[in-house]
Amino acid sequence: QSYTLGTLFPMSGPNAEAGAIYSNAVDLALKHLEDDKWLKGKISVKPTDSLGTPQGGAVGMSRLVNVEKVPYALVGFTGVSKAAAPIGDRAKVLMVNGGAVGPDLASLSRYFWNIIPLANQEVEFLIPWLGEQKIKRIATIYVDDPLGQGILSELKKGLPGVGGELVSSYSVTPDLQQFSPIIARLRNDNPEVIYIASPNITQISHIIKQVRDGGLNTQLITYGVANFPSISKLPESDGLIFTSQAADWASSEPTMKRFVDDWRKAYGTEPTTYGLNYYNGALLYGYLLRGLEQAGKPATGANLLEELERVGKYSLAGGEARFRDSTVTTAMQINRIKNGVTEKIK
Amino acid sequence: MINYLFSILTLVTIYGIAASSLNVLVGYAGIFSVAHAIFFGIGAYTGAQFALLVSPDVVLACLAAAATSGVFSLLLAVPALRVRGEYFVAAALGLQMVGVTVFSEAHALTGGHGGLVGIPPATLFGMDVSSPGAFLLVCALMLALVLYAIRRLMRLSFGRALMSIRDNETAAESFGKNVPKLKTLAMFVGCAFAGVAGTLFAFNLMFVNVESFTFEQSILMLAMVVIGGVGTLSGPLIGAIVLLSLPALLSFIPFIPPTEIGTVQQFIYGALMTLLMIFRPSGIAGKL
Amino acid sequence: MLFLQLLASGIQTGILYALTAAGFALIFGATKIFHVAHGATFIIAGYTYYELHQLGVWWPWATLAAFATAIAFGVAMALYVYRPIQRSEGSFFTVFVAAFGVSISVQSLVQYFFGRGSVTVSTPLTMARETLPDLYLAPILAVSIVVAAVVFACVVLFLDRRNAGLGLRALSENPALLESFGLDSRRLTILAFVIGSALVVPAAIFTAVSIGIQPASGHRVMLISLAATIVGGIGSLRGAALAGLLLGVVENLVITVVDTQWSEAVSFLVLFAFIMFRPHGIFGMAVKK
Amino acid sequence: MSNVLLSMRGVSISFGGLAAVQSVDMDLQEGIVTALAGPNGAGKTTLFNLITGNLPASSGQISLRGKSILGLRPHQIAGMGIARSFQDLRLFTHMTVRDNVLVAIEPSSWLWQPGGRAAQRERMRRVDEALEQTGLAGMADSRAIDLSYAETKFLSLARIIATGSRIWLLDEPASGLDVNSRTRFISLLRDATRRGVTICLIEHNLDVMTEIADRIAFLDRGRKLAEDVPEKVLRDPELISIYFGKSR
Amino acid sequence: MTNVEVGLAPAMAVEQLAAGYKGRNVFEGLSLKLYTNEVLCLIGHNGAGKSTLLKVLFGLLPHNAGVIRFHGREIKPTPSEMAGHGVSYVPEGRGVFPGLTVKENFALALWSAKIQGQDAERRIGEVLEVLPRIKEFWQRRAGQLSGGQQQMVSIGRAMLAEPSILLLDEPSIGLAPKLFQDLLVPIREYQQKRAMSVLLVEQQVGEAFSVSDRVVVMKSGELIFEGVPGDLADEGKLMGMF
Ligand SMILES: Nc1ncnc2c1ncn2[C@@H]1O[C@H](COP(=O)(O)OP(=O)(O)OP(=O)(O)O)[C@@H](O)[C@H]1O
Ligand SMILES: Nc1ncnc2c1ncn2[C@@H]1O[C@H](COP(=O)(O)OP(=O)(O)OP(=O)(O)O)[C@@H](O)[C@H]1O
Ligand SMILES: [Mg+2]
Ligand SMILES: [Mg+2]
Repeated sequence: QSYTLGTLFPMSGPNAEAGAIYSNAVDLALKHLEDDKWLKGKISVKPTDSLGTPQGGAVGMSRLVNVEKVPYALVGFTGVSKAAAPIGDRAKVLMVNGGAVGPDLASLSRYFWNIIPLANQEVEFLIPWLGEQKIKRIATIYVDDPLGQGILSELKKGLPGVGGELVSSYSVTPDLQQFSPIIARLRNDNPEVIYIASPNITQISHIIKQVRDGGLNTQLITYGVANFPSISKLPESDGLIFTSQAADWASSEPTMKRFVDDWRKAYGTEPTTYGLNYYNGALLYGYLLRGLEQAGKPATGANLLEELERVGKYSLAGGEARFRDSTVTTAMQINRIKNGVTEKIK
Repeated sequence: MINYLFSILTLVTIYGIAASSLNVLVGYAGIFSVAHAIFFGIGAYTGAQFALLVSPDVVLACLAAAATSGVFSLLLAVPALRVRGEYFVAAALGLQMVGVTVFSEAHALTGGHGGLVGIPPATLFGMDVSSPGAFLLVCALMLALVLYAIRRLMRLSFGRALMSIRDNETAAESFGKNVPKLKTLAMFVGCAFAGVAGTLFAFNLMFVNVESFTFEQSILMLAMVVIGGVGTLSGPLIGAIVLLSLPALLSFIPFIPPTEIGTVQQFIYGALMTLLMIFRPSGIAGKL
Repeated sequence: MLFLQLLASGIQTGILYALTAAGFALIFGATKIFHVAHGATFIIAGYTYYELHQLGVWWPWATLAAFATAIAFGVAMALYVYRPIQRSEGSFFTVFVAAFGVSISVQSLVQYFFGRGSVTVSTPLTMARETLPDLYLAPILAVSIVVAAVVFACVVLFLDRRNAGLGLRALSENPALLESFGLDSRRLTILAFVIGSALVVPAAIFTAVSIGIQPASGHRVMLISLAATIVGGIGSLRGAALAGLLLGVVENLVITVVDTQWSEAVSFLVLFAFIMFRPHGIFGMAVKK
Repeated sequence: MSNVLLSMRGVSISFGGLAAVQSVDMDLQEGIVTALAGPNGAGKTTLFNLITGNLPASSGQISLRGKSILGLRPHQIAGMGIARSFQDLRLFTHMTVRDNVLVAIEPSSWLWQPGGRAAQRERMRRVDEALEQTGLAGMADSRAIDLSYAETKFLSLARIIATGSRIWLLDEPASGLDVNSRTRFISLLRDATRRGVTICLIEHNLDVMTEIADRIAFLDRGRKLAEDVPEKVLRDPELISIYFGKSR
Repeated sequence: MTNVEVGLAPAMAVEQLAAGYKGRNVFEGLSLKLYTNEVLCLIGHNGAGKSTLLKVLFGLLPHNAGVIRFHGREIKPTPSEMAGHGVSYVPEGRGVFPGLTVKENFALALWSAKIQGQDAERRIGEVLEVLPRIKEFWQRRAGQLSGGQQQMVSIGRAMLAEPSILLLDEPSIGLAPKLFQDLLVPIREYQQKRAMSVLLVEQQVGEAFSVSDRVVVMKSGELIFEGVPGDLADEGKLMGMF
């Protein structure tokens, strides 16, 4: 018996860094499943490059569905997910997203699930903390896409409730690299906090560096994307605060510990929540398959979905994950980067 | 497998239409447009909105899109009448860049970066044609129609007049050619066909957003025309086949480490583009 | 003050644009080759500097190495890509597509070997301080102004004094006739690529230092260079440099009046407007009928 | 005076400070060959450009059969029956010889074929005839860029013959031709005049001029200095000294 | 006839030369000598291969067989090398850079011949003496000049290098008859003064013969006649050769 797992990650182009991390996470999870002899059969990965674009996503998904005939696929990136979802839906392939956080991913299809809390959840969690810290003036630099819009509308909605105010918001194109004019204006706006909402990892690191170079020492805040090394390892990121799903790298919980230890060993870097999510995404597949094996059902997308909806909660790395309404609910936390190390502050 | 083949073939036909329509501008009229993705995009958005709001009938949506893209072609016709050659390339480039920004800001029409989702499955005279095979058939018919139309037009006086303008505008004028009118007309025809391709694209993906209409897309279409053979009927189609099947074929190469597949593919893709141009400068279908 | 601040950042951006645009303009002006792989030269120079810097090489050596790789790449393009195509009478677009293919390949090679993220060279030069009340300036601004001035002066002097400028202009008009004059059009082409490619090196290093570069940056470099070349007037080095500066300043100042997401598009609107109303650019000669 | 087809009165243009054509009066009479002679830079080509609408006259009047054509666009003027050739030929280099001629005679401003198949057949016949006359029938399918020098000259003439225009403006059509080709060329022009075509040609070659021209108009520094039958003009000592030299 | 000894050794000679385009030879087995201090007039029908021969001699076109000798020494010409040897070539058609001024066109020729400073001034002066009308449009863009004016500039610039061999391809095209005569006379004088060799390709046979020492006739890539101009005074005989 052998199973296939499709991945649809950007393996080239500006977001290829993400694709590489996601793939590593999947490899690690499959190795662990194998070491544990978890399944009767073996899972093999069918990687496809989504190029990070909708068209790439559609072509790649079509390939996964029609050539590789995978029943289960891990996807990432909002545009890619949106283009892939109808194809997977038609072919009844269970799709799991562990990277994109656009709020509109919650309702793409019955077969499309998010194993990552979406951005609005992160902002919801952040706002009370801002209130506690008595932070009043918030500015944001955002990309005008579903992610940015989601964050912006959550900020607008939530801030007044805790006595805060959105003093200014600057929308940028996703590939802008030069932020000095915006920084000049931000200095005039004099916010206490600048929230950065971009789907593009490279862009966020550009913003952080240029804000600091511009002599602006305002507190910067972003969402879970700061887990990527190219952001967290940036010297200018010192002091950066970001929300993310709860992930305690020092946890003694065995699944988590095994993930963290083996990640460090295998890749020589610190693990990230993205790695964690795709690790979990692959583990989830293993769990679902095991359920089907025990029930003697074939591994089809429809059966996998049924199994997921039936059980609804799994203990994955980082604790128990509940799956409802296409999305996972996990605990959240707020982190600060200090001397290149991420520490939990709430 | 067969469905995968269908999906690739569908893309080939769609890009075949787009590239052939670009060839009307580049190959016959000598208008060097690097903004074709914008018209492709206008067609895609129009088609998608038509399907969402009016009717999911492919043919009607294509007609609406063709008309819209055609009308917008005037945006490019204006500079085309004023400047030529590299200057026009730059004007088209400006339009391409501004167009992408407009696409991502006009939320009401385009859905911004989020794009338009939930495009209904295509129908044709009330029949559902959204299954891979049926849709491929529809696209292939469209392609045949477009190619036939282009072939006819280019064999008619219209095509010859365009080519004479391409070769020498002043001389064409002194043999009675109304250069502005002909160029505008060529632009209209080319862009309208691009609109048709855009609509099919939207129905095929059932999702459109601005990332499909970027400068890179314009270049891809241009590369199809040039690699296939500028000013030939079959060239753009050959170019579309080569450039679209290449990544698909490359993805079957076994020994590349999975994390580097994309990079290696891109490298080979770029290198092949260059090598083809060095060794077959007038394209695969072009005369040497 | 906001205005001055924006002006300063505009000049900083503008200088980068001016240098890359001047290189492109020189090559295009002289050889009529639409050198879209100019962006790749930029990336190669930037990464050479960055990698050597990471290895702890003293910056002048790293700079020299960046010059060497950039020039080598430019000349290789001229000899092994453009020349064969032009010899077989390939059209404008053949060159365009071939060069684009090279850009894609270079980008993926850099990704393969040096990673896909953005890299920056950290120096204290980029830290802005309050120079005047409410005006934050970084030393890099002064450095880049001086470097750009020196580089331009050298190039202009060289082109004028050695008659090379004249040769390049003649080359742009009719390389075959140049041969009839007994001049070697191949050598002049190479010269154009050498100077043009060298011009992007300071820009690449400044970008690596102040903004950070990534394999995909090449694209934008190429687009802006192209826009500036047209706005400045094809064939005019100083036009391209001035237009690059102008585009940088406009891009920065414009956000006082329009929403920020439009700031990049504004450069291209400027380009579009120029083509419509002053097609021969700032310094160019009238477009030939 | 017989039937004047094209008449110019006080036509002028200048480039910057240079008065390239200064208040020139000239008439082209039906069926008559007028040679336009004059030193280099006299303004001959410029005068053609003014007639065909490629350059805007700064003052003066140009009329065709009594109707003013000033300010019309080149393609409109061409449509009124004035055909021209260029000093640098300007062939449609990448089209075949046949298409070069065909495109010159097609009324082609719309997406459909004007006049249908019958009209097209008639046009093809005229094309073939023109190619036959100019001796290009054998290479109808080769591209213009592949022709030899003399052939390009003849093609440029074939385009004009086929249009059936009644007025031909030819800019140095025979320059660089060898003796044989020149003879053939002249006989083609003779045939045309016999059919009543009005020709104005710019020519430096005396043999050609004397053999074919009915009248010679002499231009210098933008001004018309003389216009008369060849015998008189060729004997004018002033013109000999500034233009013709010692040869005759 | 000052240099009789040198006069016997051809300045340039070709033996059994073959050359052409795209694998098709325009001529084969062509042999011709150009002596010092002579004007050799090369005539022939359109497409005979005259321009092709000049291009090969100046190194603009490679030859496929045979040898080219320069003062007895076998060479493989390239344009810059030929220019260095003191050979100047005036191409068929408009041999000027339209975007450059006349002055700049001249500067370019001087650069090619590596002539600078005082020397350059002197040579410009000499050429302007031969072609005084150039002064009228010295600062104008060559592209704005009339066809004939451009031709003058083209010839003028070729003479700047004080060539020992001048290759002229149909200089008469587009020139007024008087101007062409006016041009040939000083070229002839200049040639005799400096014992220069001139290879003149022309269709204006009458004018060309009046300044030529020797004539060769080319037909379809072959030399069918060699002699002195007087031999061909009879027009009928000439016509027969075409
Ligand atoms: N576009 C232009 N801009 C500026 N000056 C021009 C332009 N066209 C022509 N001239 C000038 O006008 C004058 C007349 O030029 P034209 O071409 O009419 O001469 P021509 O009589 O045809 O001479 P040729 O017999 O040498 O061809 C010349 O002095 C020329 O330099
Ligand atoms: N660039 C070229 N490519 C291909 N064939 C050419 C080329 N140039 C000339 N030919 C051909 O070579 C032959 C000789 O041409 P060449 O120009 O040498 O003739 P020519 O004697 O100078 O004639 P003319 O009096 O017309 O100038 C002709 O048949 C011509 O068609
Ligand atoms: Mg003229
Ligand atoms: Mg010749």
